[in-house]
Amino acid sequence: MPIDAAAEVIANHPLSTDYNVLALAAPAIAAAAAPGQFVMVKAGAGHDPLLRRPFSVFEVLRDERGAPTGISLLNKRIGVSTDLIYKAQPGERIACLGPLGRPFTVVDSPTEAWMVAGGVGLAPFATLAEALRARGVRSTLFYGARRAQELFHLDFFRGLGVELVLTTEDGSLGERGRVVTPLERRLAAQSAAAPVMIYACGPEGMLAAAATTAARFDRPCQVSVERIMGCGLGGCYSCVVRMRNGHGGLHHVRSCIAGPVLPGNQIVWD
Amino acid sequence: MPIDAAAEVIANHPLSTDYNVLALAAPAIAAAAAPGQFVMVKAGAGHDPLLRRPFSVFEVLRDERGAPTGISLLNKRIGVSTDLIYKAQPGERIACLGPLGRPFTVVDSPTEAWMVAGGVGLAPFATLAEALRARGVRSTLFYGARRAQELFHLDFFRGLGVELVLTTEDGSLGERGRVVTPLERRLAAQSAAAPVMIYACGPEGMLAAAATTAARFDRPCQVSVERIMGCGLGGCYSCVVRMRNGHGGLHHVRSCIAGPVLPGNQIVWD
Amino acid sequence: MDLSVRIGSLALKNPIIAASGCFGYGVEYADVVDLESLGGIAVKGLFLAEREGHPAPRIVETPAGMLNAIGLQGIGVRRFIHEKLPELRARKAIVIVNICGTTVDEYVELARILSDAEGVAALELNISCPNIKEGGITFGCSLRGTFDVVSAVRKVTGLPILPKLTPNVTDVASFARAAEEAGADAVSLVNTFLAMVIDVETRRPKISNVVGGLSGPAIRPIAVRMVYECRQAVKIPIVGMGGIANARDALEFMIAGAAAVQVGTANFVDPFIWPKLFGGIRDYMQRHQIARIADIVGTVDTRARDNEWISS
Amino acid sequence: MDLSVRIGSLALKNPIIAASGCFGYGVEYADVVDLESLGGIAVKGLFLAEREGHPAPRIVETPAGMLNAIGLQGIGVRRFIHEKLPELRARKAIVIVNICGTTVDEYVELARILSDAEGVAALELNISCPNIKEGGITFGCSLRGTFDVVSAVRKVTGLPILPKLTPNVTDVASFARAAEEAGADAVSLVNTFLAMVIDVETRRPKISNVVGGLSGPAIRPIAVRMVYECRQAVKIPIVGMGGIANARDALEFMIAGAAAVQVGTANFVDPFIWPKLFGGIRDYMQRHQIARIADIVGTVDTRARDNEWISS
Ligand SMILES: Cc1cc2nc3c(=O)[nH]c(=O)nc-3n(C[C@H](O)[C@H](O)[C@H](O)COP(=O)(O)OP(=O)(O)OC[C@H]3O[C@@H](n4cnc5c(N)ncnc54)[C@H](O)[C@@H]3O)c2cc1C
Ligand SMILES: Cc1cc2nc3c(=O)[nH]c(=O)nc-3n(C[C@H](O)[C@H](O)[C@H](O)COP(=O)(O)OP(=O)(O)OC[C@H]3O[C@@H](n4cnc5c(N)ncnc54)[C@H](O)[C@@H]3O)c2cc1C
Ligand SMILES: Cc1cc2nc3c(=O)[nH]c(=O)nc-3n(C[C@H](O)[C@H](O)[C@H](O)COP(=O)(O)O)c2cc1C
Ligand SMILES: Cc1cc2nc3c(=O)[nH]c(=O)nc-3n(C[C@H](O)[C@H](O)[C@H](O)COP(=O)(O)O)c2cc1C
Ligand code: FES
Ligand code: FES
Repeated sequence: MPIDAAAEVIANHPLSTDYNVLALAAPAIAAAAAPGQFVMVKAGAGHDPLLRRPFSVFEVLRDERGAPTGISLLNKRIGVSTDLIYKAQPGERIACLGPLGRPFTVVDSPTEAWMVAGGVGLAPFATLAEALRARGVRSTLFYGARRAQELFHLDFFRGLGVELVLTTEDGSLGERGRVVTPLERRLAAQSAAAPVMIYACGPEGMLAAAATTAARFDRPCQVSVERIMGCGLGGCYSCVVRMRNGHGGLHHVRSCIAGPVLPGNQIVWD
Repeated sequence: MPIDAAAEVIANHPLSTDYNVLALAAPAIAAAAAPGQFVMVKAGAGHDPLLRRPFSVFEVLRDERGAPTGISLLNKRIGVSTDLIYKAQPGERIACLGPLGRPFTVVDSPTEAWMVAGGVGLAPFATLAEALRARGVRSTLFYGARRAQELFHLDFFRGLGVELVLTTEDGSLGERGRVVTPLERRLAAQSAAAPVMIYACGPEGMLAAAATTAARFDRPCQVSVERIMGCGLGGCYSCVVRMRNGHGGLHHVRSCIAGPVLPGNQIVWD
Repeated sequence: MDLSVRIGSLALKNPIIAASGCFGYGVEYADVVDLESLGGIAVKGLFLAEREGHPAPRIVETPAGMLNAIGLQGIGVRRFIHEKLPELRARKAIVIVNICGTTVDEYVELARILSDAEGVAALELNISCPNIKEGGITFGCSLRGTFDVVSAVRKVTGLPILPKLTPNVTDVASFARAAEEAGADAVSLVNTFLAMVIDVETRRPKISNVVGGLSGPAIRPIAVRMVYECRQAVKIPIVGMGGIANARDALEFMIAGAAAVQVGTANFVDPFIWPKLFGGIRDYMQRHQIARIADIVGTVDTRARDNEWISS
Repeated sequence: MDLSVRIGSLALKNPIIAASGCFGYGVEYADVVDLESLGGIAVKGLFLAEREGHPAPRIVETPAGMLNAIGLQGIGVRRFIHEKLPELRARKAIVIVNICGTTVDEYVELARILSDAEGVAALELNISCPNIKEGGITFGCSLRGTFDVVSAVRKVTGLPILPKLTPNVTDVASFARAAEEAGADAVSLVNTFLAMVIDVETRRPKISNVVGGLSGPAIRPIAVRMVYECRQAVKIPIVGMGGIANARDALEFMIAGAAAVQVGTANFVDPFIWPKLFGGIRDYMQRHQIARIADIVGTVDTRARDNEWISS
């Protein structure tokens, strides 16, 4: 059962002129959230903006004793709500409904985990990396952004023992180009017998490329899709993804309840 | 020519759970404002609320050398915009258009000035009292509110040598009842030969009573009317007041440009 | 305090109904709200057959509103009866089934099937969906079409029937009258307004279906006016909706003439809105010493204040 | 960059016109904006006679919109010509006179009088004001009425005529067609939506006239859809409006099919909006390498993305 918290803003850390991390006091949501789940956030009072927006749970915040106290969001401003979240002040209250959606299925050792993140698609991987670490799963993060200054929280992942493979579009850090290129190279190099689970989150084009590449090498791939969501609870049917069923038929599934994490090989990419 | 300032909030002084004084940096508006003029304020970003709201210029703020730096608003929260103004934080910017409207006509000595204020209708009288003081006009403020805690800035007026006649509805300070009662008593006591100008601002019922009483004693009365205003510039025709013209005819005048200060004896009270 | 209302033969424990298409099949919300506490649930519009609807993007936010073109994705009436109705029944929900066809016969067939199902309280005839090519709104935009669908369904069912009217017409009251004459128990209004949003950067529509239906607070003043007009035109009850976001808005529709109301878009913004609505209505009744909420229906006081006059 | 557009024989230096009733007689804004810089000014609706309009309250804010029932208070056409037109002329404003009558003859008489006046660029026929009892919208809600007013005015004037259409109809495109057939040079749309707001505490309407006209961003998606529909239906230019609040919105209407646009409610929110609109359009043209703004009119790309499909 999701909780609607009038979450107090605890802190707002700007990361760049576009990105920030917003810490929210929401213990019940924090306690229930699994890696890959999201919250529906209502930015601003009144009717402008009107609808909530979906955000991945980025970090689960904890007190000294390890008890969950809240969550943070990794926010990239692209419009009205993300702009308000970028500017939110400590003390403000923001309605936050969650946790919602189907989380990642966390693999066990000896399966390796390869996470593929594009831009703000990094968000669900902080908690996933922690869960993988807890299970002793060997993990790699393929992480691409526009430029070096937009590759965030690298030390956090390093601290968890996650191997980092970085790319930037301008070549300012890591390999120049798209993040799926090193993924593909690594897949080609990997023995087919060694089990690997691929997790992907990022722009649609990147997801399609990651899922297609994984399928080509016969690897399972869990992708976290991004659709415009009206409700987050299965009520509006706005967030559909076109998928293949077993018999070659196509159907629309609601990514807010059947996802956001979906099997990459069943999605029909446009 | 009115100025539209993206005025920074300098300070927000709460006076009660309903009232506050908001100080705004707006030197050009401050320099041009005359007593009784107003500004159109856009609270909040976006379309909720959509329209600006009219507010009297309460104080003209000045630097050490006396140069105007901004204005303050005396705000009473009754709805969405006044609520946002109540909660505004220093550093925020609020669009503020003004100064607008026809100001009070300031009398000269030996005419006495009697100001009649109901509740937040006090707002235009701070600057008027200063202007009267500068001209050496003997001034009295008849000021009524619901209770003692809602009679504000009394020391300010005392400091300008203004005589105070206070009323509260609950009798907690001054006379119990409506502010027009002592006004009427004072008019009855005053010699008909001694010139008096009455200024009134407050709820419609109080304005009607003040204007009618003044007329009964053959005294001029400048009332500042309050209408819902769409534009403040004469463009929308929303703010009309029904008035009598010289020949017994009735017409609708736009209180934003013909007023807000209007001759009380020409207004048709409903 | 008595919150109960009647819509013809249908007795509701309170006047707040979840609007069709905005509350899934009801079961999606069983975790969030006690389904039995609602006046009723109008489930997502059903066709005879399953439908996949339009491709994403299907919605876009607009000023104080949203545009949608879901295209009536749905599981079809038979799967609904087998997969959803039992749970709704078990949870004691008052189920209003919203049905949609492309021909009069399809509406009749749907009504027949649903009349035999256990746990259906009423049928809402969706003759006003702007998002499909045939049927639906074409009936709702023609007086004859409205009359035909309603009278044909009337012949085959004893369930209360509520045609749902479109606001995309010149004179909505005449449609309420046609529905009344054809034997409707009540009318629901309004469905969404046909509308469009273009992305100026790409010069393409923001939703895949090009046009869609506008809902939310933006449309409320128009919807209230339409309820008010229909209240003058017909004797049957009116179920009002369009942009209700709090108890005040619900009361506004009732005072304008609605015997009950539906809440759609606001449930997306706040799925915990339902108890807040009940509470707000109770507060209002207390403040105004109203014992029965049904007593406020249609009580708007429109005595003319001397309206137009000419200067002399 | 070329911002000029044509509305039939009327050449405008840019596509941004101040909407009728939202800019007074123009002269009120001479301090705030250079009147000559505007594409045009549609002045407040004029009758033959002076009118005092409705009592206050005349407006109420609604979600992302406003409701008004001014009741066409105005100084009448003769005082307009003597008291306002000379100043407008002196300031080189392009003046579009919005006229309103209760009979066809009154429109004809107004058109005659204004055709003889110096400094009138075009006539906008207001057959869509929802706030007066006779005339106005009754013509606008009838195809016959629309045709009759337009063709009668056509006979007596050489000025460009723009009937202003109401959105309160089922099929706005048919009204555009009727106007075109009757000889209109262009159509303006939309006027306001008939709407109502009730104060639930007093159970009285919030504005004195009970119902009024809804304008502002709330209605924009509906207005854009109507412009798009009319663009398919007629060859004459369309002047689009309804909720434009920035350059993006203006461009949206043009891409949907408007040759020029009007801005009403947004001028109340920000009377300094005009240079911002011009600047925003210029930025867009630069960004998209568009040399002539007229080239974007009606260029919305609605190629179907495979729309409806059924699961197999
Ligand atoms: C499950 C899920 C998890 C998400 N997690 C995060 C996260 O952790 N951090 C983060 O910054 N963002 C995340 N997003 C994306 C985020 O929801 C959107 O950026 C946000 O809704 C934009 O809102 P806005 O009001 O700022 O933009 P708007 O003003 O609504 O829109 C601005 C522009 O962006 C487009 N747009 C709006 N929403 C989306 C969308 N969902 N996908 C693509 N384009 C869109 C609009 O069409 C418009 O052109 C997630 C989305 C989903 C579905
Ligand atoms: C010339 C002028 C000067 C003013 N000066 C001040 C001032 O110095 N300080 C101050 O606090 N207020 C002042 N007011 C009143 C102020 O403009 C309103 O309180 C404000 O517009 C309310 O906005 P809102 O968004 O908070 O209320 P809304 O949410 O818009 O409305 C709340 C309720 O109040 C009613 N209402 C809204 N505006 C008015 C109004 N103008 N008169 C009566 N009822 C209204 C509405 O109908 C509604 O029922 C002045 C008004 C005028 C015309
Ligand atoms: C996403 C969405 C889907 C809808 N689907 C249906 C539907 O299937 N059948 C129907 O009659 N109305 C449907 N509607 C219309 C609503 O039931 C309601 O009439 C309309 O949204 C206005 O109410 P609101 O402003 O409270 O949402 C839908 C509305 C939305 C927003
Ligand atoms: C206060 C007000 C007065 C109006 N008066 C007129 C009028 O006299 N004649 C007319 O044709 N339209 C009138 N309109 C309609 C506007 O010209 C315009 O069609 C409508 O407001 C939609 O545009 P907007 O959303 O930009 O305001 C008026 C609108 C408002 C808000
Ligand atoms: S977001 Fe509403 S159904 Fe998925
Ligand atoms: S407020 Fe618009 S004319 Fe006075």
